[in-house]
Amino acid sequence: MTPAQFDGLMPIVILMGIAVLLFTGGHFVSVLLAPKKPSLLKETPYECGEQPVGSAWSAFNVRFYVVGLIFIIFDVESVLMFPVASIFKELNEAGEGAYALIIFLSFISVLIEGIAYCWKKGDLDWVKSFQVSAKNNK
Amino acid sequence: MNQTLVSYLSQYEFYDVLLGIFGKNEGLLAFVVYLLFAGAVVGLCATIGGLGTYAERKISADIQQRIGPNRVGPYGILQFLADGVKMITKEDVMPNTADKFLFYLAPMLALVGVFATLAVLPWSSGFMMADLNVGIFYLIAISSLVGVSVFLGGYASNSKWSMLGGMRGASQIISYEIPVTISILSITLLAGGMGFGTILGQQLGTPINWFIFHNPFAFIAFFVYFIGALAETNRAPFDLPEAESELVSGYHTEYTGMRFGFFALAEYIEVFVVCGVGAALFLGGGNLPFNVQFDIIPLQLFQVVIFMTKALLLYYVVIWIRWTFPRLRVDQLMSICWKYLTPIAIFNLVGNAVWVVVFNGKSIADLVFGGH
Amino acid sequence: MEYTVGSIAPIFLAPVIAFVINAFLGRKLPRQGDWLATLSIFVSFVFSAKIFGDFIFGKFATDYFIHKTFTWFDLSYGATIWKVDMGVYIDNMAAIMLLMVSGVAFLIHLFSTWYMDHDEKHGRFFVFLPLFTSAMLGLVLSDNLFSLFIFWEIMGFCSYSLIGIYNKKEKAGDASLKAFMTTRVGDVFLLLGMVAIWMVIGSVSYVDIYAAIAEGKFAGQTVIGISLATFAGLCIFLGGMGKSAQFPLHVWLPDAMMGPTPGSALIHAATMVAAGVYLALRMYPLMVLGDLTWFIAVIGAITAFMAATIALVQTDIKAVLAFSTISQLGYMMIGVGVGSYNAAFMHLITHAIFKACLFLSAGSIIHSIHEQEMPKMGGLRKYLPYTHFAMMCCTLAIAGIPFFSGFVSKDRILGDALYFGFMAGQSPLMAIVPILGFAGAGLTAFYMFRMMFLTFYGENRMNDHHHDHGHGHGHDDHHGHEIHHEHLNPRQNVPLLILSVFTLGFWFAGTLTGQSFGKVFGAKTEWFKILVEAPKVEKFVGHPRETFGSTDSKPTVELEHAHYHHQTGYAGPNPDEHKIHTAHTIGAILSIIIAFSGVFLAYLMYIKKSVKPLASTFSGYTETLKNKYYFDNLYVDLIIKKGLLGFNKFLSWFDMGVYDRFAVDGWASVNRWIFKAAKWFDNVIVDAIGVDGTGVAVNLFNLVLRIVQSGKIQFYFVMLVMVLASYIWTLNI
Amino acid sequence: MISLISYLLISLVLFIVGLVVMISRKNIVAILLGIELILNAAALNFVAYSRFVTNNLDGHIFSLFIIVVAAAEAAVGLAIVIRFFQIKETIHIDEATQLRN
Amino acid sequence: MFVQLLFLLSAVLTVGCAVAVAVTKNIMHSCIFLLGSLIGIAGLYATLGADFVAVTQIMVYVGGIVILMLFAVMLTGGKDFASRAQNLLGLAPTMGNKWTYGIGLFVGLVFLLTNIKLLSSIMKSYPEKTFGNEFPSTVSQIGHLLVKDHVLAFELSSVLLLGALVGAAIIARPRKQ
Repeated sequence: MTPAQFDGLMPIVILMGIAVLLFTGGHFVSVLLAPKKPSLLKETPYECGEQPVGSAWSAFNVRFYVVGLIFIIFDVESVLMFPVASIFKELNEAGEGAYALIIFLSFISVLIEGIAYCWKKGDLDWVKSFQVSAKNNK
Repeated sequence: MNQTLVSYLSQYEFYDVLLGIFGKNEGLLAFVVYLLFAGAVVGLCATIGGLGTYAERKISADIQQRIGPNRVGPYGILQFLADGVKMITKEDVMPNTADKFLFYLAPMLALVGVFATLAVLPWSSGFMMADLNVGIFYLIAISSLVGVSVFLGGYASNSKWSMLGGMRGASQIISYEIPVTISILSITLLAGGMGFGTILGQQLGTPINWFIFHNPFAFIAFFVYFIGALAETNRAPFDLPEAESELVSGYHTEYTGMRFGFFALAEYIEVFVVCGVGAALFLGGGNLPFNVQFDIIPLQLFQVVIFMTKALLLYYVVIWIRWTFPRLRVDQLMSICWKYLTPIAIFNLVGNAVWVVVFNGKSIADLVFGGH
Repeated sequence: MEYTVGSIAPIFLAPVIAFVINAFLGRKLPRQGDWLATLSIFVSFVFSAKIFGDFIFGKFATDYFIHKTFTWFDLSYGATIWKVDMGVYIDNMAAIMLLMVSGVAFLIHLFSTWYMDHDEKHGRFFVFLPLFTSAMLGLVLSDNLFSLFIFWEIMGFCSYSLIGIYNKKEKAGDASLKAFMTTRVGDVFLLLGMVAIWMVIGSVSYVDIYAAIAEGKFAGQTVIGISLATFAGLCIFLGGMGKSAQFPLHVWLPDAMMGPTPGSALIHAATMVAAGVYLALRMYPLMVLGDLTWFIAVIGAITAFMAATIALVQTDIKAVLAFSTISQLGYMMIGVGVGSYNAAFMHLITHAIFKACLFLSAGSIIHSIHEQEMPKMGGLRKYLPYTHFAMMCCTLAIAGIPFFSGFVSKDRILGDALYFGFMAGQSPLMAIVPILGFAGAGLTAFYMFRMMFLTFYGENRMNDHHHDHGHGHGHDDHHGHEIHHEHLNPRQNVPLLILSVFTLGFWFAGTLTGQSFGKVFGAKTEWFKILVEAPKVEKFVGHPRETFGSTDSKPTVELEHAHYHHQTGYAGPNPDEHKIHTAHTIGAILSIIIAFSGVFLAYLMYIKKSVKPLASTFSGYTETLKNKYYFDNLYVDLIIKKGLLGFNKFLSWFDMGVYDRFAVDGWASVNRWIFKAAKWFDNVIVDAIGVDGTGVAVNLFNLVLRIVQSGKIQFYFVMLVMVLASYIWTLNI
Repeated sequence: MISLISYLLISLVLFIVGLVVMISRKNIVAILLGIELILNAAALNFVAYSRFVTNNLDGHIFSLFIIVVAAAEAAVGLAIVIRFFQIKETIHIDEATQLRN
Repeated sequence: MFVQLLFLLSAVLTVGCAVAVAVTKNIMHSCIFLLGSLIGIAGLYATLGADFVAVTQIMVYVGGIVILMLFAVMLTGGKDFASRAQNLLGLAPTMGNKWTYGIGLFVGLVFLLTNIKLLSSIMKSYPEKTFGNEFPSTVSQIGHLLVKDHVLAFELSSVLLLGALVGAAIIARPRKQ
């Protein structure tokens, strides 16, 4: 990349800037135009008409975290696979297809191992772990 | 970086004229060109997003044998403008227990994440703002901002419904990112690059050269991608984060007025973007169905039309699915992602890799008709 | 000779492969894969033997070495070199060491297949044993401190795992933790020394360090006010002290006997504990440059003597062997310190062989009779004839009886120590090195024969005690009287017998006597002396590197006789030649006399029973010894904030320790008087005066410890940054 | 205008801020945030050096692996935090002073 | 010109958000500022021509780590959140006080001085280089490096991630009583 070629990154910044401007602009317009008549009832979180009890910011089920955990591992693995996948064809044309395939498959096999483990241990079953944790909470 | 909008335009004479007007300041001209084009794209997308709401109502009405919006403008087509005006003039209510900072920030993050993806969307072979080397990868990455914004929207409201919706939404979005990413990985592998230019360059010509018909695995990969994309954009039947019957309205229960509008806008644009990406990756994007030796601006516009047609067809399918299929349960949602889509996607990836090595990168069409 | 890495790599890789297979599939293999581990070590042995043959039997010159490197990472910039090369470095010493390690490891694996049979931890044992062996072989092969450190830590981990292999026993867990933590103290210093060297010369490769020494790159470099060579040498030696169980850090080795006996034989007797000595030998030029040799000698002497005294009163057969190991390691360190380079290395080898054999014999006994307390043995000679034979050979060797290997090596060390202490113009205080050395030698003969006599001779006492066991192996249902006569079992006895053959001195000395007459091998008779010598650092200046994959084709030169020299190990006439000769003669005579008198005393006490065992005479002192000089208590108490008591005991030991070399020689009356004086000193002076002062000191120390050991992680962050910053500021990078 | 030193200074600031966060915060999650900042500072240095000094892409590889390790570290670290919270009902770092119990 | 602008923007975003991470009282806000800082770093990578690393940064951190951290905050929020919610203006109990900040700043200062010393000595021996004019695509080069030079690290990283997955899943998994 020559410095001029960095200009290709310009649209990203411009679009992000447009997004921010649009948001603040729209917000500004709405402040100008919209009525402002606050009342306690309006400012209460909607809970189907009931008075909210306590804050919503309380400890959640660990289930969500386990999903996030599996996700991040797979995410990182796919990130590492991207450059290899990009040159896979090139390697194949250079006659190193078998080597690349072995590298690639051995990497994927570990990925499969991870999903197999989580599957076997029930981390992928939403309901089961809810039941387990419900027991846990008692 | 293979090509940018500016580098594409600079092969025409009128660009030099423009350069003269701007006093040979290439950077400034590039900025102006990008700004204009980005404005146009954003306007187009906002219109598409607005029309999306209209189309959604109209199509749902069709499916349910109703009439749908028909008061504002011919066939009610200006309904979205009326909705927009309503949103701007609506009172902006924020719960008093909310986290104000994050409450403001969440829709903005969604908007930023979605708008930033537009930078690499291939409208045509020339009209892409930036054909980054990491194009599709960049698109996946930056759109994950939406997941954060969904979570934050739910969190900042400090309402139980919102919170549940936000947690569900975030975990759904990140979960379905995996099969989508791995399907895209398959295409990267077939195309030998991540840039949209590279990917589209492999699918020139007749539909038989599209990647969806490249090999059986790619064919499956398209459906994995499409289902995953539905879930990633919180579309039905994966719209659990905003399931009305369970969670009132999910993570944007407490959002009103303009901020709700931005959430909705971001969502509709994102649906269009994933449809466009699906069209570009699997369905040949804006490629002309015939070979032409010359390149003129009208031809590019024709490509844009082709691209839009494909993307909007997919968009139609998305809406169609919404009004056809019932919503999933949370456990079904997770098991579809992790027990069906992800293994299938990995299987596709392995299959594609083996295919590339065994058949030396040739597609079925090449094998049958002896191309390349 | 044409050497490629291909003919070297299997030495290291074969056990690694066995480890991987056993670790993952061991349970599914027949016999849990023990045959695989043994086979893999045999492969290593075959390849090592080839290298050994090439190196030793004259194909290469005395200072030939194979050195192949590849760059692991390179942070050099400009003219500053900062890189780490990995590679293989084999010289004569490494070749000998390789053969010893792989050979002993093979025999121990073979023995273990018998010993660990039907043990619940059979499979796991054969996971860690090949891993350990590969790490040890890798350590010997490595050409730099960095990979040495990696293997060093792998060995530490294996040691930890094998000590704690019976993880149901709480004591085993504690012992493994203790071993790990104690050696860690040394390891930290080793790392520090390594970093210090790396900072200055930009490489931790042996050859680069040698070249830097020769070029004088260390001159003028200082760290916190002391010269860099001293600092780095000291740190590296402290690392070796941790691993080789030298004086203040020796406490882990006795506890390490909780593991299975063959594991102890391999790790805690033959190889791993010798790694510290090996490191000191490799870094010998640095030690000389840093003027640390006297320190090494003193530490070695203290260790040798102290461990020997403790071994006097131990009743557990493995404990006796453990302390004798510490003691012998002390001798090796004396050897390094007094400049007896090849004798120290020879002692490493001979000790590895006979101590492995001793441990295996002890394992054979323990496995046969399910008992390891010596007072409950006796008269086993007729039940276990082969074990008795092997163990007797080894005992003769370790005791320093002529014609056996221990005599050859230890005598040389002691001779040099004598020269070092009295004739080399060192400080008169250095006289304690030979004095403690010779005293320890006598004690060694005594306690080893005490062990032999208690175990194999006299009447069988097993039936007297069969109520209170507690030292069994978990399966103590059949006990005592059920021992059968031993038959020649290829897996039980053959390793012992093979090892016992190599306890003969002439294998190493080339002569029957270890002296300069009675040559066996003709011109190359003193092969050990010829082949093993301190590195001549000048040779390494500008030495060209060979890439890792290259074929090694240096010209092979005829063997030449190296001269046996002091302190520097460089060739050239030594003006003190005749003095050394005198010292050696005196040393030989002295050590023969001392050894035989030790044996004789043991005979009097335990066979004839004409002399009462000294334990009853010096009950107080015996108590101290039985508690191993309260070292464990000292460390434990300091750490758990009850330091006062331990410190007091430590002081009492300190007072008595000066005198206790008289304890064995029968100078009872004198000793008793002094002992009383010491006791008086202990009671009156220490308790009345010392307690207050030391109490305050200990409390202060505790205060610091309490703050440091708070467990608050953020405090650790702060400490980390501060130490890093201080390191950078003091080193003035 | 943009040179190696400017990147180094940014990474230095990041590192110091991360250090301050690590030391002064008492919330374990906040400490993990500090660690992320520090890791990023290191990764930025690698890429900057690979651009301005070594002129090859090894620095990129290094920072890729730093990101990989950071992900693994965050996953395990946060899992520990969650388990700790379930046991102790707090995520105050000073409660975490014992290896056992 | 644009590069400089992008650099400035990213640098300001990075440093500003990092400082905000340090001074914000609310852990959720800290996480979001961390997000900003990480995006800024991605921008810095982009100015260095490291497009793949930049996108990876966004992908892993924004899409993964930050969301994981937000989840973790939610999962551990209960008690501390409750006290914070009642006292929006006061210091949250776990976010440190002036003593801890004092120590932190002091250590930071020590580190700063140490680093300035190091930097000055490093900078002495480096000739300042200018931007190279050509910087070809990093993706294919990184791909080649990953399958050739760093193939062991590549494969081992998958094992590391598997280990992290298994370990963290075991730790975090809901337990049966």
